[in-house]
Amino acid sequence: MSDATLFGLCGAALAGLGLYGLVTHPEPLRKILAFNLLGSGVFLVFGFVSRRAATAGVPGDPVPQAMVITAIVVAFAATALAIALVLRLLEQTGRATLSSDDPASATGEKGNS
Amino acid sequence: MAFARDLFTVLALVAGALFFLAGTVGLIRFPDQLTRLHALTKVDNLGLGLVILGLLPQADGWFGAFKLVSVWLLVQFSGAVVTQLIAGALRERGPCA
Amino acid sequence: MPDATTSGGILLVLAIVLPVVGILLSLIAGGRQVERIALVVLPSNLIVASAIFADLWRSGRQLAYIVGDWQPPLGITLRADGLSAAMIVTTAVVICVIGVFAHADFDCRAEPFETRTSFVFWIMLMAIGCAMNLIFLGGDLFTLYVALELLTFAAVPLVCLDGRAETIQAALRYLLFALLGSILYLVGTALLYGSYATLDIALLSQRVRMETATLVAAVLMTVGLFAKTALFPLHLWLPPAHAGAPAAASAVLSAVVVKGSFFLVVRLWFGVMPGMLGFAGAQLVGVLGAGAILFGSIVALRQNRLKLLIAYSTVAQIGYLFLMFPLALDPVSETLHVNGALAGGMLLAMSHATAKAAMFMAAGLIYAALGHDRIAELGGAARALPMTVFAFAIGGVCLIGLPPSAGFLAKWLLLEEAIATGQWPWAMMLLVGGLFSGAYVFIVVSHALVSPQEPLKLRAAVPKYQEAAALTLALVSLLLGFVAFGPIDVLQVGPGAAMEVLQ
Amino acid sequence: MTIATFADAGLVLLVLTIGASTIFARRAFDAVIAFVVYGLLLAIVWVRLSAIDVALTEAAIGGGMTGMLLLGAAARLRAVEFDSFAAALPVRLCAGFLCALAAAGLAGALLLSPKVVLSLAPAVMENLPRTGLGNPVAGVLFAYRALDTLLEKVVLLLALLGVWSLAPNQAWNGIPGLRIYDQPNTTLTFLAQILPPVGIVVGIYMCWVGANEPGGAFQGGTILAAMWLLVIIARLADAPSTGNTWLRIGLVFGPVVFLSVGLAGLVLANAFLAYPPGYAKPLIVAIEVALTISIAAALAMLAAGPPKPVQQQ
Repeated sequence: MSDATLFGLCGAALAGLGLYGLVTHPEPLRKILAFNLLGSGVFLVFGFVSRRAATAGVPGDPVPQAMVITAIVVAFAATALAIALVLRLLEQTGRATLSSDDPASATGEKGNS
Repeated sequence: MAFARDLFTVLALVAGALFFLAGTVGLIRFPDQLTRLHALTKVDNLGLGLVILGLLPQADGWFGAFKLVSVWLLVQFSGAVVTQLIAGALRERGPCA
Repeated sequence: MPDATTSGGILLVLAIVLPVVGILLSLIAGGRQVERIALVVLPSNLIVASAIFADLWRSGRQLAYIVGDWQPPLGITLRADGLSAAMIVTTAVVICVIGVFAHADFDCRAEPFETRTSFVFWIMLMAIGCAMNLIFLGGDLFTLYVALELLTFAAVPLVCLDGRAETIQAALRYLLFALLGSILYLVGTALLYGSYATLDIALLSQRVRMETATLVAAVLMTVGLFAKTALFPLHLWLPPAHAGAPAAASAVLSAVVVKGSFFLVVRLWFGVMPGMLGFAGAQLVGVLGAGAILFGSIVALRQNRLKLLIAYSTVAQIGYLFLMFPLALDPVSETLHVNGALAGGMLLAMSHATAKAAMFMAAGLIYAALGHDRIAELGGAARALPMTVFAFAIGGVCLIGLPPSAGFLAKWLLLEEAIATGQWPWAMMLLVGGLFSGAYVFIVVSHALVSPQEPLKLRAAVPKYQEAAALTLALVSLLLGFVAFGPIDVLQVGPGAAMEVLQ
Repeated sequence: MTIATFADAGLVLLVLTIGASTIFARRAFDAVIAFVVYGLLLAIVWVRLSAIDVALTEAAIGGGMTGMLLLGAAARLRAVEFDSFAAALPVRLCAGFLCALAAAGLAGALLLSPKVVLSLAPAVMENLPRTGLGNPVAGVLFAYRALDTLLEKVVLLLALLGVWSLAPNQAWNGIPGLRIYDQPNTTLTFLAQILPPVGIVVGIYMCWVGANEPGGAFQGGTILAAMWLLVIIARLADAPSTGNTWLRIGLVFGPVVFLSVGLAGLVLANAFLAYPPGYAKPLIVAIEVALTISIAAALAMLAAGPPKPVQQQ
């Protein structure tokens, strides 16, 4: 197994872990953390793609690397926005949950059941 | 000559790694925060110092060596400050368990 | 055959650069100038969009522009085919009219200093215009990822513009869904790049083969885009987000933003891998669409607040858009092909964009005038705000799909295809969905037509131009049914032209 | 099997363990600490994948800046008792199964990907002389896929505007509330006096070498942003008001230069975002310098959060 494959599989596992955290954690901060884990796993898949293309003289395909740099910056921006939302929610309500106690979505859920 | 240089590097890196190991054991095993901090600073100081020292002969010219030493100095500096800050925060919170 | 920049190609660059210039300029010029900048940028955007459409219609060939003179696969190409041209014009019209409507709520010159809501609203409106144009024109899957992120970051702040706690919660939930969607899309692009060393749509469609990696990529990307489009059962974020936003923002979110990720689903399956979906996949997408129609409609019927009813109706209407997948599948070759179903689906998207924007605007006006939007207490609204209720009703007619609206034509095209391929369940679904839409529109309009026991006291006067804006979009949606013979031609011509380029 | 493979396997195990602990840690604060460590380890993984540019970005943004943001949030949220109603066991099992399925699908896709490896690396290297750059990643970011990079800057600005939009109405154009210490802390002040000169030199160096070696506007900008935040946190200088003209100009400076060069390409070269032959490298370096300023401002302001109402003291 090449090093690229090893890290690629690691990325797949991390993505799975992150996905699990994003889906099951009720706490928004933990969801944001999980999203970052999921993101870094996906970036490692790009790393796998880049490294697999290594030939003599070129350590890897630079195109996926450039894409990962773009995506890391976007993920940071997303994290900053999400955290700002969580903290604003905390400021206003004294708690930070996604559980719907607001009338808007509560009506929706009632209609569902 | 090349062999002596590599040997020096290997020895210094192994010694540095030993300090890291000791520091990590200390971080996990020591009873309270202050002694743990103590263990950590030793790692930063000596462990990293030995690693850098070992890498110096392999450095890419003078500029490379300068960058390596700068890394060590920066880690020293920020390590010292952060340790201070953590210790200060511990003291504010009262006697630690 | 390598791509080449076509004669009208520079229009494609303009469509993306113009809003970007507007955004950058707004940040420097400061809040009091923002609306003025937007009111220059949005109509210019409409002109550019119309020029793209006209060029395409005249020449019958797709437009292309090679950015930076770097040929794909190394560089990025912008392309406009029939689908993009039709969608880009619709979007530009809707955003433009929303801009007119929003003047009342986000007047930058009403205060002596920059205000938060107007500054953010106008910049985000331009950003949504930019992101949608990029989604329609982008010829590279990673560029489209950037476009999706642009759309997300422009849309989320609009959800919680008024700063109430429940809207912030809705925005957070929306953001998390959207981020999950983009990251799933992104991993798909990684896998596709790994297999074919290009993300250019035209090149990919030539190279793509039935393989594990490609299949996994396609599934992940599609699920991600479904989450962003709020297709049942990934719709949970939509109703609170769309119903809680200010009226102009709700209109742009519900009418425009969800179409972005929907369009990418269409691009992916019709443009990149038409042979991959297969019979089972197409049926599954159709089932999800049907689930959305049933669920969205039934829940909409049980709402007692107007904005929530409209938001749930969006959930249902999104389901409709996906019914075209089983109907566009050629039963023999099991390939998605360009037929009446695709034209019908896209026409439905255009019709929904205009009608839904009109309905949210009308709901916003009713809310502003009455001080509430409880459906049971709407009595007298029709007398007080005749133009607004009329706009709502016409929008409803388009959703139901009564002639001569665009909705009717779109459903007719879909129905024709369903009958031609003998897919009776989907034909039934189309009719049932229409009945449901009829029911919830009827509930609202009948309440609005009732005379109240005591004369209705209006809380605030509603500017006539706002009512006119809502009515304009409703009429556009209605009239789309008459002029649609034009756009339908282009819809058919465009992808055909795209095919020529591929061969 | 070489020693390097064993070391890589160990690294992967470590990354997976720490990654898992960010998900399964009991307290959010512990999870965030684990995440910061995870970010640094990930940078090593990227070095092992020979993607030094990505390693620098990951260490600076993924680990450093994101870690700082998350730590700040976790510290504020620690005061709130979170009524922990974790999902029921069957739900978690079901979710776990589906996520494992997704991960397995992804892993399968990686393992079964075509044996013949296609890549753009040769094309990138072949065309690199036309850009005058020595760093292929910079070539992709600023020449071949310049449109993506330009628009991503717009994404960053929109995200910042989104963060600002969460301020209360009366606080609009106020000062971002990055208050950690009530009183200036002498130790921190000392750090904030000594470190920034060094950091600024390193940041500029990073940006400068980016044309030919790993580094560039993102990495350099992040270091500059970190230095600015340090000065703000140590209260040596206040954050600027979000309406500050210089701040606004700094934020759009990079994208404006980028866009102007791109539009000039319509006239001077033969396409949007094309560079006139022979002038590609100086233009790209100019764009990188301008972007470094904008990225530094945007990242620092993103981390500083929305403006706060003025407090009467």
